[in-house]
Amino acid sequence: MIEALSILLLWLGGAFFVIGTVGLLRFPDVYSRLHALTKADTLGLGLVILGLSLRADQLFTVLLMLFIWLLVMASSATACQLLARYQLQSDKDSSDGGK
Amino acid sequence: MAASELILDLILCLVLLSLAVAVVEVKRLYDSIILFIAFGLILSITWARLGAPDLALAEAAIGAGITGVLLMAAYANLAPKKHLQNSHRSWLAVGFSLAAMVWLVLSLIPLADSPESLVAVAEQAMADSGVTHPVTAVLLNFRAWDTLLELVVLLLALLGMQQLRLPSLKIAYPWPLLNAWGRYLAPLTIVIGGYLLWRGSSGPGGAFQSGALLAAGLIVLRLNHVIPGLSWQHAWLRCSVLCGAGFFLIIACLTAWLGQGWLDYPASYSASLIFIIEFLATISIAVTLAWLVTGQQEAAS
Amino acid sequence: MNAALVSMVVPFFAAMLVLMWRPQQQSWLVIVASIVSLLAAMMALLSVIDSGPQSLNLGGWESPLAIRFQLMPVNALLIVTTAVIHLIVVCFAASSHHCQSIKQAFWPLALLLHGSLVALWLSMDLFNWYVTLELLGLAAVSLVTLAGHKALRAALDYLLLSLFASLTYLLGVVMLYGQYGTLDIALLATLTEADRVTQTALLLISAGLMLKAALWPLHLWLPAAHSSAPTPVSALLSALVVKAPLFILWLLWSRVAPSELAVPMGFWLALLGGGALMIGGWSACRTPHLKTLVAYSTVAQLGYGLLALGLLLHWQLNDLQAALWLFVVAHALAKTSMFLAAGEIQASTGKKRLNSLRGMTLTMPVALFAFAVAGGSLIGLPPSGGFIAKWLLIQPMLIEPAHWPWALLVIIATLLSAAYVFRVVSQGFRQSSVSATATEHGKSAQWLALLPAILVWLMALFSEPLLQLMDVFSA
Amino acid sequence: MTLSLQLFLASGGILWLTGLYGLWRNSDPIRRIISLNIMGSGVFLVMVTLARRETSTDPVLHALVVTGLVVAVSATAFALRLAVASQQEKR
Repeated sequence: MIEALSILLLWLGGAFFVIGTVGLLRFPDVYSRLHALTKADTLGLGLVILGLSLRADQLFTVLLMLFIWLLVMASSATACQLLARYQLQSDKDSSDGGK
Repeated sequence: MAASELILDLILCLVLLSLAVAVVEVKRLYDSIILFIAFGLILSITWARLGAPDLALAEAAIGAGITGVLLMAAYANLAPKKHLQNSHRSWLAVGFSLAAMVWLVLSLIPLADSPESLVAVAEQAMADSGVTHPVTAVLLNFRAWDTLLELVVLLLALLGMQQLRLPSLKIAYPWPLLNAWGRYLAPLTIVIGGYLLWRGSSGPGGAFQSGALLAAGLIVLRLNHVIPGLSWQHAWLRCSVLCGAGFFLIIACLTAWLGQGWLDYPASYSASLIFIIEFLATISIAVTLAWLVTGQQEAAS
Repeated sequence: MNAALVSMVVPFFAAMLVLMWRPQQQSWLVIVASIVSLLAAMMALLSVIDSGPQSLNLGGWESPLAIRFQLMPVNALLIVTTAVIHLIVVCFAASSHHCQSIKQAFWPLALLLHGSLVALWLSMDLFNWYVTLELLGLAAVSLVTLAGHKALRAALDYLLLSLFASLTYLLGVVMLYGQYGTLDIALLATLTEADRVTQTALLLISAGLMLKAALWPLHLWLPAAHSSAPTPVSALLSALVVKAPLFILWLLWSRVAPSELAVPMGFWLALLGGGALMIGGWSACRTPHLKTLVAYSTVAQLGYGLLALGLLLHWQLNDLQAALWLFVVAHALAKTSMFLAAGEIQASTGKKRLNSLRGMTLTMPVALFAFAVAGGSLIGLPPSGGFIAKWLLIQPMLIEPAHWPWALLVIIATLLSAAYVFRVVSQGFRQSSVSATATEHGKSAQWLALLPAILVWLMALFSEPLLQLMDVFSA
Repeated sequence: MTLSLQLFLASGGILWLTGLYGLWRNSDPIRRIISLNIMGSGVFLVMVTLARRETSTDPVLHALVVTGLVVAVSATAFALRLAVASQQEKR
């Protein structure tokens, strides 16, 4: 039962990664691409880690993986913000330059 | 099982090779840099796949991380119009490479079946090495001389960079979010770096991985203007750059003078000696790498 | 052995001391360190003469695991040569008024270069050589960049080629390790067989080393890098740094390579050496710039080394080892003298071109004399060190009529080197309409430039013990 | 097992050559430095693969790769600085 659940979660996580990548490739502008990427990846990684936690035999491993997830979430959120702001800035600059 | 593993290996190799070809073939320099960073990450997965966790750590931190930052910094420092365009694809070069490929691959393939190595000798010597992780034992005991010289290589790269007298990296004022995250991240790198260093004696990890991680922490702090630019004027900075190689060299001389021979640690002290050397080497590596990335702060400012 | 270790460690420590402490007068510290290192090197040489080759396993581990140092007559001689040349060059840099601007960064880099060279001569381990070669490469490039903006392009090309060569070398080393499971030269010598992997590995290693040693036709980076470097640096690079890969190449082919591979390879190496002699000599006769001329002469003279190495392998004649290493030592001393003299002349006239030498017999007689004396050894005039080496090389060629074409090659090369040396000297004797500014200062620098040239002629006086030393080795 | 080892060995060789080709093909110094890094990765791949031929991995080769990586990153850092300095000079 647990085994099946874990496999399901892993598959789901993988699917989110694939969807995020498709979004990265298909969406038209930086903002929506970032949206697709960070959302899907955070969720995908979370699902994968959940799936792996079900298989772990030590609590320490689970905690370690949770910690990794937190780190990745925080840094991807920061990176996403930075990229979006940079894009906003350069959009503004180019429209100012146009006028 | 074997077939699925082979398919995984095949995919890894194909991804690696196509990324490498893309890196050298792609038109824009910027794309090339990004692809190279991706290449480094795939390579680090390959190391993990080939049973080399030490290298996976080192590659992710040094190969993809620090090299990526270095490339980006160099890209930012160059005037955009100065990027030379690729010359025309030379079919001569392609033809030569293909011919050389056949020759080289044919000479490499037989190596898979001739398992000549130092595994047995190294395993025998492990008991007297003072550590339980074989890679650390090789790096800091069996072939410690290589490691010492490698610290000198790092020092030389720093000296060479310094006297180019380049203007140091211009760093934009960071956004508050990055600033805040950086302040959390830096202590974390110290904790994780310390953990990696401590673990090096018994498992994957050690001075280089830990040093690279700490260097990353220093770079983040520098980008956030938390620490000032590094300058050769400060005695403690000079000290931290030199302490790894210097202490190592002193130990080497002391063992030759008082002990049994050059770099022959006395058996009862070898564990603690190795740890001290690793600790100092970590500091040197971290500061030197961070310095190499952020550049020299001129004394005049 | 311990003396050799001291000779290696002292420069490293002195470099760190200079970097850490940053004294105002660094030159004295560096000169003292060089003297100590030279004394230690001489003691090492004496101990080799007394008690024969010595071996040391670093860290006290068993042989295949440990890195091994070995002190033989050849590398003891090289360690002494390195120390002598470093001492002369640092004294020159301290006394020459034209070297003021480069000083601060020069001292630690020169010391690190010295230590790395000794480390390379002592080591007998393929991978350790990779690290020392990288050290040499980085130190050499940093030293070249001391010349300022105009040298950066040449320095970058030098660095990239040097890194490329290191990686080529490393791939070959890895293949040898994969095949035989050891990195030690002596152990490999007992194991190697003439199979495909070994052949490819040796070819890759040789290609890398030849590129680093600027052996023709892989020499294209050398003239630019060596001629644009500051004068003391040019002397160090031309005299010592390019010899390091040659040393490894020699050990590799004469010890490790099975004779089935070494004999045919020797022929090709000798042929390349001949090419270097011709093309290098010809380019030296054609170039309009003084320092470039000296740099091309290095390309040509390295051809002698390669010729001696190639013929040694091809004919399996161990006598030629003496010729090879005497060439290297004689060339190192002579080239130091030439570069220092040329650099001093160029700096005081402020012109790079050869025709600015007119009237130099009056204004800078000592420097020009040094150039001529050193040139005499390069040509091989008796009784100089260059003459002995050339005599040793040409002897086996003359014995057998089938070898006469090689002798002819050497004679043509001698004429070419005579041509480019006289090209410089004759300019100095020409009358000059504009009298160059006679400078009183810099006398000591000129005499220092003369010193190695005198040493190379003194080598002839000591030819007997030197040859005995080499015999000890080949026996 | 042997088959996948051969695969990795061949890939290492090809990576090395790809780097060589990139060095030949590109004239921009930064791209040449990247090509050199790819060459280095090829050599390291051969080394790590060779370390795996026996049941227990060869620590000596792994240690050599760590050394090689650090040497590579130092040289890359210096080369990049030099490239920037030499191009700034042209302006």
